Amino acid sequence: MNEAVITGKQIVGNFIEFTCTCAEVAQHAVPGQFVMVSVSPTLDPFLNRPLGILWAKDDSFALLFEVVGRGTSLLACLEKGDTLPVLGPLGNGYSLDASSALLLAGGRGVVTLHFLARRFKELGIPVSMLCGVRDSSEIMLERYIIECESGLRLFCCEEGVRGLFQGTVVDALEEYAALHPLAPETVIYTCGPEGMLRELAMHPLLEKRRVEVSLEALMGCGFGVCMSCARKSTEGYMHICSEGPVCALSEVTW
Amino acid sequence: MNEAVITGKQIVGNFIEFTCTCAEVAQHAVPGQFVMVSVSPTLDPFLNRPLGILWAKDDSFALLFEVVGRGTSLLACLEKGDTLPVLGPLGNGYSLDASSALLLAGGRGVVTLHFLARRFKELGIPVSMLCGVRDSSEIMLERYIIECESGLRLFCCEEGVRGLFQGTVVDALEEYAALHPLAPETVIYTCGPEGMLRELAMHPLLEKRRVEVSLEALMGCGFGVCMSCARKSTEGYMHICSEGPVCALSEVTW
Amino acid sequence: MCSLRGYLVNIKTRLGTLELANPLVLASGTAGYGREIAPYLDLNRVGAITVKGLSLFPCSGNPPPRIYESASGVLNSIGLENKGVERFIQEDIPFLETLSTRVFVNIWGTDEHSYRDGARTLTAIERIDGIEINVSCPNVEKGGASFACSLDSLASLIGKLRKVVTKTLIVKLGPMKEDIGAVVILLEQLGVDAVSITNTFPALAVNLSNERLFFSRKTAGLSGPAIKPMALRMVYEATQASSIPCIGMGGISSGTDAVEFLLVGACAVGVGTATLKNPAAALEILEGMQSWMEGRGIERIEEIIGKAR
Amino acid sequence: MCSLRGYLVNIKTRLGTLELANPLVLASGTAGYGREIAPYLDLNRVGAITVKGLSLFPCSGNPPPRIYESASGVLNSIGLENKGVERFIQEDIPFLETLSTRVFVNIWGTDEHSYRDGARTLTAIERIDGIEINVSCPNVEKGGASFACSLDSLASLIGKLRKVVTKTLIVKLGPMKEDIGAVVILLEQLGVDAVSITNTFPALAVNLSNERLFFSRKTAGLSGPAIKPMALRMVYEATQASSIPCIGMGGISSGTDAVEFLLVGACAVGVGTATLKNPAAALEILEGMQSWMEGRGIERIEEIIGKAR
Ligand SMILES: Cc1cc2nc3c(=O)[nH]c(=O)nc-3n(C[C@H](O)[C@H](O)[C@H](O)COP(=O)(O)OP(=O)(O)OC[C@H]3O[C@@H](n4cnc5c(N)ncnc54)[C@H](O)[C@@H]3O)c2cc1C
Ligand SMILES: Cc1cc2nc3c(=O)[nH]c(=O)nc-3n(C[C@H](O)[C@H](O)[C@H](O)COP(=O)(O)OP(=O)(O)OC[C@H]3O[C@@H](n4cnc5c(N)ncnc54)[C@H](O)[C@@H]3O)c2cc1C
Ligand SMILES: Cc1cc2nc3c(=O)[nH]c(=O)nc-3n(C[C@H](O)[C@H](O)[C@H](O)COP(=O)(O)O)c2cc1C
Ligand SMILES: Cc1cc2nc3c(=O)[nH]c(=O)nc-3n(C[C@H](O)[C@H](O)[C@H](O)COP(=O)(O)O)c2cc1C
Ligand code: FES
Ligand code: FES
Repeated sequence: MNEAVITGKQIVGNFIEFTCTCAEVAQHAVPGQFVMVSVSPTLDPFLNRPLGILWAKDDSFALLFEVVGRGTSLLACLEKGDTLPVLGPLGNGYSLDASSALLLAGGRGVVTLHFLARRFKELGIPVSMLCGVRDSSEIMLERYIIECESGLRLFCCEEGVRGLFQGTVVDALEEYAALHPLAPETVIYTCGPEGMLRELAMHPLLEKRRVEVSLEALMGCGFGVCMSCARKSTEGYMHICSEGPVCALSEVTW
Repeated sequence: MNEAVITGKQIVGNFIEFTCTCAEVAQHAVPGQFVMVSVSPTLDPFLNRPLGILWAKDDSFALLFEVVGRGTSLLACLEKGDTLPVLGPLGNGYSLDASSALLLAGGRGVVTLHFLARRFKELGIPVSMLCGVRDSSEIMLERYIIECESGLRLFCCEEGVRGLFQGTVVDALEEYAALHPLAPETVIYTCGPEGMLRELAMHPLLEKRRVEVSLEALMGCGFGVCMSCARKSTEGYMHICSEGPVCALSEVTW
Repeated sequence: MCSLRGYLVNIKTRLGTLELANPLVLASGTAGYGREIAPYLDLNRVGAITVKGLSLFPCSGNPPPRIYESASGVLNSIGLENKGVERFIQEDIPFLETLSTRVFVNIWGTDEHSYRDGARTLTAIERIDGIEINVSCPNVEKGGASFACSLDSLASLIGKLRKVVTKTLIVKLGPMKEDIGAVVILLEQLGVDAVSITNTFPALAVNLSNERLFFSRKTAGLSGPAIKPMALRMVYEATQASSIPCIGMGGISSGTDAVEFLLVGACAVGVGTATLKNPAAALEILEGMQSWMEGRGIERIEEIIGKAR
Repeated sequence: MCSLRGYLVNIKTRLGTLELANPLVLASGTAGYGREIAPYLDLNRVGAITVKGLSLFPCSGNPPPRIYESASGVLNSIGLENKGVERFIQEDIPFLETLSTRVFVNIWGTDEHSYRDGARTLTAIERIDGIEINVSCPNVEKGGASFACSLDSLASLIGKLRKVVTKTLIVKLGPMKEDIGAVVILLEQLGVDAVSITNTFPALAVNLSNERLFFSRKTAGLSGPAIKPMALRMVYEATQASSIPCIGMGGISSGTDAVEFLLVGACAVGVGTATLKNPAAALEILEGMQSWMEGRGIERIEEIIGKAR
């Protein structure tokens, strides 16, 4: 475990963003990877929690997490200056060899795609980003969409919110593709709730395309020793922490 | 449980002093009583910890505790502004009907005797206070000796420290009694480590005198339901939380 | 508003023929004889109180230390200290008579006779609604644990007690050698009205400062949140095997913990160690349980009892 | 300085004739096959590594979800997923051959034959120092748990395995119906070299969001700090009943936890769930244990093994 020091805390609706200093994590992190975070110094809750890396630069990195249960509630109590034991970066990241990229984020799926978009921008690769949220309580996530020169950015919300496209990411994708047919070489990257991923997996627009997805699973260790994070794939079970979290959408079975 | 708000924190060597606001506790507390303090918002450690009341006034009270284990270490992390769930005041206090009093404190035993001395001072009852500590790491406890007009105050340390009486509280008591024979009506109040209490219980100077002692025991509940805090007494087992913590020294068996 | 909403959910429950206003039961050994906890908790608001395990004659219990804290749990070796049936009747029944809540008396003995004599005396007290037989205390040499060692000795004891107990008869089980399903089937056949599952788990602590065992009786009983997953399994298996009403307990410290026990088949829930931390825990758990049910639109508690299969 | 001081305490220990450089053993199922944990922990610094439970043929394990967190504990229902003996030998033995630490292989089968065939193949591999027989996994239908149900079936299985296993033979026990003292006496008589105590405890979790049982196989195994007091009791009773060497485990997460297991009679200690939280946990526990011993002026680990009585 490494000790990360929290250097910034921002409350973003029901999400918390921490900026942390920890060279070991920051210098090795690539988009799509995650860290295992210790949520309590006591023996309860015992296990670490997996959180995607929002960005990493020099000796710093950031996390953005939704407060959903015991562990994330405890994390939310930490303040600037506190130390956060973390293990990572873990798992494999998105591949960066696209010549143009379309990023489809649902809810907290924006975390790792934000990092990916930043990296593509640095690399000069054209990237478009569509991000969708369920309701108005999550519209602050809009700030994590990266503006790229050539690409489109679109934020949508299933609930009607003035000024926002109303619908899911899949709806937005359809609309977008109708106007700007997807170039054959565009690689799709996606991360989001199961329902959305499943819909994308069946979607004619993505058929026969290279689509990379970042998956979630309940995790025991996060580094490949416990086999807790199994998920059905085309070749039996895959282990999300070590064989993922990023994999080809075509490998996933539903 | 009541919610006390920490309004002041002071680090006193290996001890921490918290000033708290909580009318329910403060307004009912009498010297010798204690509170059960929740040390963690998680399920571990589960039980509350008993801590004596250092003083109480209006809506405020104070605690002074030694950091010795898991629970007190967690408590020590709390800061001004945090809330502390407490139950109390609990147990019976010292009797206040003395016409003159001699207080003998050993180590953290000073906590409840500090409160008692304050009360006696308010009541205009002459009080002398002898307090002893093991070594120089505890000499900051001297500040908890109350200066009374007519009474003596003496702080001693078993380890040689310049300017301090060298010896135990019992040594100091002997020295003191040699110079100022104890008036027959003087009531003795004591609180401290087992060894010291045991020595006092056998001491000829205290024979046939009214001596009140405040005892410690491992506690489950602190309010009389679990029978964890049993201690041998002249009448079988007594329960320190409900039949104590203050009792007559003569009731205790060793 | 909270309490008003509370009334929307019907939380009455039954143990055989006995109705409880709500499923929250104070477990034995953590609520004293009732009077001790009364200043901190309105006893009329819980479904039932179970008093500290009584024996025919007073028992002084084990020498201290009697309690040790483990990860999310507590080990106790109280040794069933109690004032005995007679003093309880004299000193505590008058107070209990002022209450409207259900009163269960937990009893134990060293042999069949002492169990039977204690039960006979207590069943004659009108105020007492149920008698809970502790056959599972790990903390005394002959605290009944032996009765749970074989189905035969258990059947013999409980058969005799069923004859003398005219009140609701509850048998309190703990971890046993025998298969829990077989045990509850037997108890149902013997006419027992309900079972309480579970008592504490046999455990041990070390005193690092003197490098010896912490408790003078070596082993002690583990309770608290640590044991909840094991208790849930036992309740599930017992209620799968028979339809005997079950008071589920073991580590309940929140409203959702209570809901979990109901979902696996308990029709009432006991709160023990959580009361040590917070004397009003049972009421907070009750409120938490109710608001969980309200949030789900559940109207009657029976809708969730045994639903998780 | 810390590591220099470390050498003052002699922490070598033995399991029968097998010497371990120190008593810290990575428990089965929480260290993968060795390669997975190697980037995070110097395997040459622990006393031994036990690899994930292997069966003769690969096993895909249970459907997810496979893990649930309880108070200070973890429930797992991995279902003994593993790559099978053959692939293990091909893929992992080469890596394990680069290590100097002891290697134990944990195995399980569905019947005596599959246990025996697995054991026979593995005992032929030079790099393997010990074979640990899992007769206590609660997570598979026929995961050997049935073998621990009666002394007869256990004796039959272990008797056969003792004949084929030429390496150190370890039997891994969990909570059982049989008295643990009787079991270890039997195992000693059968010539078993050591026992590992304990495996996980049968437990259950509820999924509140769909009001169903959380695991598809219903029950799962509880591990982690929550079970430590029960594991200590089992190790104490086993080492009181016989002199068979014992690897004590169950909830160890600190140096003093390890010391407690040694004090009650274990001569080595296993670290399981704590490794999930911190892959280097075993080494931190080792250091904590050593500094506790140094602080007490203990020179050899044997001075404390079994001292707490
Ligand atoms: C590789 C990976 C990356 C992730 N990145 C992020 C991120 O960047 N930001 C973010 O907000 N969340 C992320 N998650 C989800 C996050 O790990 C869970 O929300 C968190 O562990 C919940 O902890 P808790 O103690 O608050 O919830 P609990 O009280 O444990 O459970 C509350 C709810 O969260 C679900 N949950 C618990 N653990 C996980 C888990 N490991 N994965 C998914 N759901 C879980 C439970 O099923 C339950 O419904 C990621 C998960 C994975 C596997
Ligand atoms: C009525 C009463 C009043 C007290 N007042 C004070 C006070 O004003 N200031 C203060 O510093 N301490 C006081 N104590 C002692 C205090 O309760 C313990 O130091 C504290 O509970 C230790 O908690 P822990 O989790 O840090 O230690 P643990 O990790 O639980 O144990 C560390 C050590 O402390 C001892 N200990 C644990 N619990 C108790 C206990 N209930 N009583 C005595 N020793 C214990 C253990 O035996 C062990 O040696 C009082 C105790 C009682 C019973
Ligand atoms: C301090 C203490 C004393 C107990 N005394 C008794 C008792 O006298 N009789 C009994 O049947 N159970 C007794 N128990 C067991 C509890 O009633 C309960 O079955 C067990 O603790 C599990 O529930 P919990 O985890 O909610 O405490 C006692 C438990 C504790 C912690
Ligand atoms: C995720 C996980 C997988 C496990 N797999 C095995 C296994 O394959 N074989 C086995 O004998 N024990 C297995 N165990 C049990 C552990 O080896 C250990 O006996 C138990 O967890 C208690 O120790 P702990 O509390 O330190 O984890 C597993 C435990 C966990 C948590
Ligand atoms: S979480 Fe342990 S192997 Fe993936
Ligand atoms: S601590 Fe529970 S009765 Fe005293």
